[in-house]
Amino acid sequence: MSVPAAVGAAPARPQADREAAPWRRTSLGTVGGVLLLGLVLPWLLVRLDIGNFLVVLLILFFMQAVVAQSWNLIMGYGGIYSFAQVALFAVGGWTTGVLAHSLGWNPFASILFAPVLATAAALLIGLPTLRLRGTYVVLLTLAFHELSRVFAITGPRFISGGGYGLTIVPGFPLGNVGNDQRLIYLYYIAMGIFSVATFVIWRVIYSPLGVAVTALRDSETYAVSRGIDQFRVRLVLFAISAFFTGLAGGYMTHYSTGISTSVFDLSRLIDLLAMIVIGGWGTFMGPILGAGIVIGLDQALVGIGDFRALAEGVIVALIAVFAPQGLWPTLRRIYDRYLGPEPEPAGQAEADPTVGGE
Amino acid sequence: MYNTQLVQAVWGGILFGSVYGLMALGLTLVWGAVRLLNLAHGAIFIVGAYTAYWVVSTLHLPILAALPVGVVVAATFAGVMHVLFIRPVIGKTGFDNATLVATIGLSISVSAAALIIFNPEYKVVPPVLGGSHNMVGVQITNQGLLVVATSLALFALVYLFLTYSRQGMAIRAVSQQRDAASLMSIPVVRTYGVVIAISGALAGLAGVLLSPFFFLNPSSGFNPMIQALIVTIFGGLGSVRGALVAGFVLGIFESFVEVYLGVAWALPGVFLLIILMLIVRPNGLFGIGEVRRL
Amino acid sequence: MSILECQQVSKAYGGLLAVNKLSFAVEPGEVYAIVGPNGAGKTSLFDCISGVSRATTGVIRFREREIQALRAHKICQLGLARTFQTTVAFDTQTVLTNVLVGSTFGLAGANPFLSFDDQAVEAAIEALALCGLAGQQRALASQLPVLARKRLMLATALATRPALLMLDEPVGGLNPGERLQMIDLIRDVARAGVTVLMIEHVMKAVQALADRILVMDHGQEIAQGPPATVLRDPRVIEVYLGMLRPLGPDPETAHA
Amino acid sequence: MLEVRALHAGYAGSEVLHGIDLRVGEGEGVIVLGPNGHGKTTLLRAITGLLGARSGEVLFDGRDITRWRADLIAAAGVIHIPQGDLLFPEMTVRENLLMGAYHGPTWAERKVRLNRVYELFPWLEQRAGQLARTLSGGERRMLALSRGLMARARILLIDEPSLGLAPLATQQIYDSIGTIKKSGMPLLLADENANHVAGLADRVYLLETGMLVREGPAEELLQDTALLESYLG
Repeated sequence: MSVPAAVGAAPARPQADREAAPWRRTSLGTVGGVLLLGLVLPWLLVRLDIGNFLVVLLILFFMQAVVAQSWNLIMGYGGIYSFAQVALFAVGGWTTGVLAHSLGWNPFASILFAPVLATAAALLIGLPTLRLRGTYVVLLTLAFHELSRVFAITGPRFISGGGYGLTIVPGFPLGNVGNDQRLIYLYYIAMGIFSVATFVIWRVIYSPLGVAVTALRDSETYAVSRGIDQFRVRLVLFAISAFFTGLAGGYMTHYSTGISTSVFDLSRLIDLLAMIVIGGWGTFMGPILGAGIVIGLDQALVGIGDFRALAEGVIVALIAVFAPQGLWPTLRRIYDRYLGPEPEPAGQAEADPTVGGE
Repeated sequence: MYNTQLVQAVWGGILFGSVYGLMALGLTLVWGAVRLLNLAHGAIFIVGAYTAYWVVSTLHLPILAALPVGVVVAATFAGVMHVLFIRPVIGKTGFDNATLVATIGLSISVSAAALIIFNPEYKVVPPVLGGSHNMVGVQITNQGLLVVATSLALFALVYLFLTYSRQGMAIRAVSQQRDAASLMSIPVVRTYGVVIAISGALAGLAGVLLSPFFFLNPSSGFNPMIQALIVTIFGGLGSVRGALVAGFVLGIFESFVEVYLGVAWALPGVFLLIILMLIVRPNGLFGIGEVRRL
Repeated sequence: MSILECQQVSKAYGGLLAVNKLSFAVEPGEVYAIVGPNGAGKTSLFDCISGVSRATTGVIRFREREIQALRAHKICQLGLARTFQTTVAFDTQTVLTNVLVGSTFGLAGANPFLSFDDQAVEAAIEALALCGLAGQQRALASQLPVLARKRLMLATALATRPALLMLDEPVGGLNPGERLQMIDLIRDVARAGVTVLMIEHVMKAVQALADRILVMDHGQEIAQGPPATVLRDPRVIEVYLGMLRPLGPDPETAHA
Repeated sequence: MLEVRALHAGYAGSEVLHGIDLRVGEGEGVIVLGPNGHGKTTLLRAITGLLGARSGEVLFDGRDITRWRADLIAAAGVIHIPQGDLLFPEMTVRENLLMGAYHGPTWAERKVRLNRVYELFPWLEQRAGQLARTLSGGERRMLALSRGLMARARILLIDEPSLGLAPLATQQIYDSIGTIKKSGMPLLLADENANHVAGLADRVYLLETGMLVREGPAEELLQDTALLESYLG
C-alpha cells in the first residue's frame, strides 16, 4: 500500500540531492594514485640509509590504523563504549601464535584463524553488551580485557609461555631473501591488510548498515521504530570490527615473531584512543590521520622517554574536552572559518518557497 | 584445621569487602550526583598513596601526619580535574564521551608521572597501625581492623551527610533535578566540584590505608579502579547503600574463591560473577537502571 | 474487519496502571483520535502498540495478526509507523538520510546492507515531497526549526509506506498558522488511504480531522464514538472539557 | 520592581520570543495569557536565568540581571515555580520544602518558614515523610508552590498553575495563589486558562507567537470573551 503522489501535483519530479545522500562516489583516480604510491614507496625508501626504519614505521602505521579504524567503527559510529579492542587484538595474536608455535602450522595458514577467533570472541561478549547501556558496556568490556590478560599471564604453559607471552613464534616464510627484500614483502602484506580493511570499513560506513548504526547512536528508540533491528546491525558491526582487529593482531605476532603480555598495558589503550580522538571521533579519515599523527609524534618525542605517555595522556584529555569532534576536524573548521577561501553559498536551509507561506 | 580456612575466608571477606566499599564509595557518589564515570578514580587513589609515601620517606614524618596530607592532596587533584576537564563540558551533549576519554587520559598521565618521579620499583607505605593478632591460625592485622572500621564509619558519615546536612541535600537535589536546584539558589556547578573533591578525598584516604596491603607501583591504580567500578555497578549505579552491600558480597565471594579455589581464580572469578550479573540483572542490586539517584 | 484491535490492554509501571484494560478498534481508512488530559496513559498505549514497550496484559491485533509480543522493528515492517510526542530526529544526519532510514528499513523483508536500492530512494523522495521538505534535503536535522522537524518525523514514517500511521500530538507546540498547515498535511495523508490513529488534546485539530474519538482518563475509556456525540457526553465534559471552556457564557457546542 | 525590555530568546535553531516588553510593579499581580507553545514558559525561563536571553534586558529593582546565573537570580528573591513542578522525586516532601530555603540567610530560619507553610497547607505536614514522586498531580503542584514560599521571595513567577489538573485541584491552586496575592506579594503568572485568574490580576498581557499583542487592566480584558474565545482556541 504505497502512498501515491496523486496528492497535489508535485511541480517537477524532485530528485535525490547528491550532496545530502549517505552514499559517496570517490574518484578512482585518487584511490588508484594512492595505491600506486604505496606499491612503489618501499623500493624508493629502501635506497635511503634510514629507509628501512621508515618502512618499519609504515608497517606499524598500517596495523595501528586498522585497529584504530575498527575501534572507531564501534565507538565513534556506533556510540558503543567498548574497551575490548586490545583484547580482541590479543586473541588474534595468540590464536595464530599458538597454532604456528605449538602446532607447527604455516603462519600463512594459521593467520587466517586469527580474525575468525577474534570475531567469535567479539560475538561472545557482544551478545550481553547489546542489552546494556553506556557504563555497563565499559565495565563488561574492561572485565573481558582483564580476564584475557589474567588468562594470558597465568594460563596453561603453551599459552602463557611462562607469563610473558609467546616469544618464539615463526615469522612469515618468505623464502631466503635478503633483509631488504624480506622487509618489502612484509610491507606489502601489511599494506594489503590495511587496504582491504579500509575499503570494507569505507563501504560499511557509506551504506545502509552505516546509516543504521549512526541512527541507533542518535536515537535508538526512533531508529528501532523505523524498522532497524538493533541486535543484528550491532552484531554485524562487532564482527567486522573484530575481524580486522584480530587480523592485525595475527600479522603483528608473526611480524615481530612473538606477542608479549605487555600488549594489554594501558599505554596501548591510550595510543589507540589518542589516534581516534586526535584524528576525529566518528569520522572515516579520523583514525587513519590520527594513526599517522600519533606515530609521528611518538617518534619525535621518543627522546623524552616516559614523558611521552604523560604528555599524551594530558593531550588526549584536553582534546576530548575542548575539541570533541577531534583535533583535525576542529583545526579544519577554524581554517575554513577564518583563513580559508570564501565559503560557497549557504545550503538551502531557508524555507522552501514551493511549500507556501511559512 | 578445618575452621582456620573458614575463619580466613570470612576475615578475608570482611577485609576485602571494606576495601572494595571504601574504593567504590567515592565512585558511587560522583556517579549518583554528577552522572560522571570517573575512570581517574584509580589514579587519585595512587596520588593519595604516593603523597603519603613521599611525606613519610622524604619528610620523615610519621604516617599519621602523612595520612591527612595524602587525603588533602588527592582532594585538591580531584578539584583541579573538575575545574579543567569536567566543568567546561557540564550540560553539553558530548559530556559522557568527553569525560570518559579525559579521565582515561588523566589516569595514564598520573601513572606516567609516578613512573618518572618515583621510578618503577615497588614502594612500601607504612601501615597506620602496626601489629596483628592470631586467631585460630589466621593473622588479623590491626591495619586490617582499622580499614574495616574506617570503611564502615565513612559509609555512615557519607549517609548522614547526604541525608541531613544542607550541602548533602543540595547534592541530592542537583542530582535529581538540575534546573529546579538552580531555582532554589543552589550553585549547581560548584556543588559538582564539592562532590568530586569529596570523592577525591575518599579515594586518597583509600590509597593511604590500602597501600600497605600491596606494593605501591605506578600502575597499582588500575586494579582498585576496576574493583570500584564492579562494586558500584553491582550495587546499582549511584546507590550508596548498594555500594556498601555489594562491596561485602563481592569481598566475601572473592575471599572464599581465593581460600578454597586458589588465588589465581580470585580475579577471574569476580569478573565471571560480574558478567553473569550484568546479563541477569543489568541494573545492579539496588539500582533501577541508569536513572538511579543517591 | 478492523485494521487495529486492542482487547483488554493494560500497562503497569511499578504499581501505577498507566493503561487499564482498554479495548477499542480502528477501521481501515478512518481517522481515529484519542484525547484525554495529560497523564491519562495515551502515550503509554502508543508505546505498547508500537512495540517500544510491552503491554502488561491484553491482546493487540494489527491486520489480524497479534503484535503485542513483537519487537518494534518487526511491527514497523508490518506497516505500522508512529511519530513521537517529543520531535525526535537523527540529528547528525541530513534530511534525506533521515527519510532514507524509513524507506530502507521500514518494509518487511528489507535487509539491505551494502547498497540503497532505487525504490527506497524513490519512496524517500516521495515522502519528502508530500511533507514539503524536498528542497531541504541537504540540511542537518539538528538545524531545522520545530515545524520542519515535525514534518521530517512524519516523512520518515510515511517513507516506510505504512498502512496505519500513529501520530503522537502532531500539532503540539505549534502556533495557529503552523497548526493549520499540519492539519492539512494530515488530511492529505488520510485522503491518500492511510489509516490514522492520533493522540491530541488540541480540540480544534481533533474536530477538524477525527471520524471517531476515544476519550481516556487515568488509563481507562470514558467515552467513544463520533465527535458530535462524544463532545456532548456529560462525563467527558466534566472530566476533560471543563478545563478548557473559555470564560463567560458557554458557547452552544459545549451545552448538552 | 521587575522590568523586561525588548527580550529576544529561543532554543537551538528557532527564536521563540521576538522582543518582549513587560513590567511588574510593587505588590502588583500581572498575568501573561497565551495558548500552549507561544513562549510563556520561555519568557519565565529567560527572566530567571534558566535560558540565556539572545538580546534585550531584564531589570530587577533597577539592577540588570539578564546575564546572571539562575541561582544568583533566585538568591536575589526572584522565585520561579516552574511548569511541571520539577520537584526532587526521590526526596521527601519535607526535604523538598527545605531546599526552598537553601539560600544562606534563609536557611537559618528554615524551621520558622516550614511551620508557616504547614499552617497554610496542613496536609503537607502529614505527608512530610513521603517521597515527592508518590504525590498526586494536585499535591505535587501545591508542594511546588509551597517550596517557592519557603524562600525569601520578593516576587513570585508561577508557570501554568493548572496545567493538566482535574478541576477540583485547579480550584485549590488558584485559591492558595489568591491568599498569597492578598499578602501583597508581587506576582507574574503565565497561564493558558483565563477563567480562574479574575481575582488575581491587576494587569493582563496577551501573548501570541512570542509577541505581546495586548496589554491592559484585568477587568477590561478579562470580560472581553469574544477576544479570549478566538484567542485561546
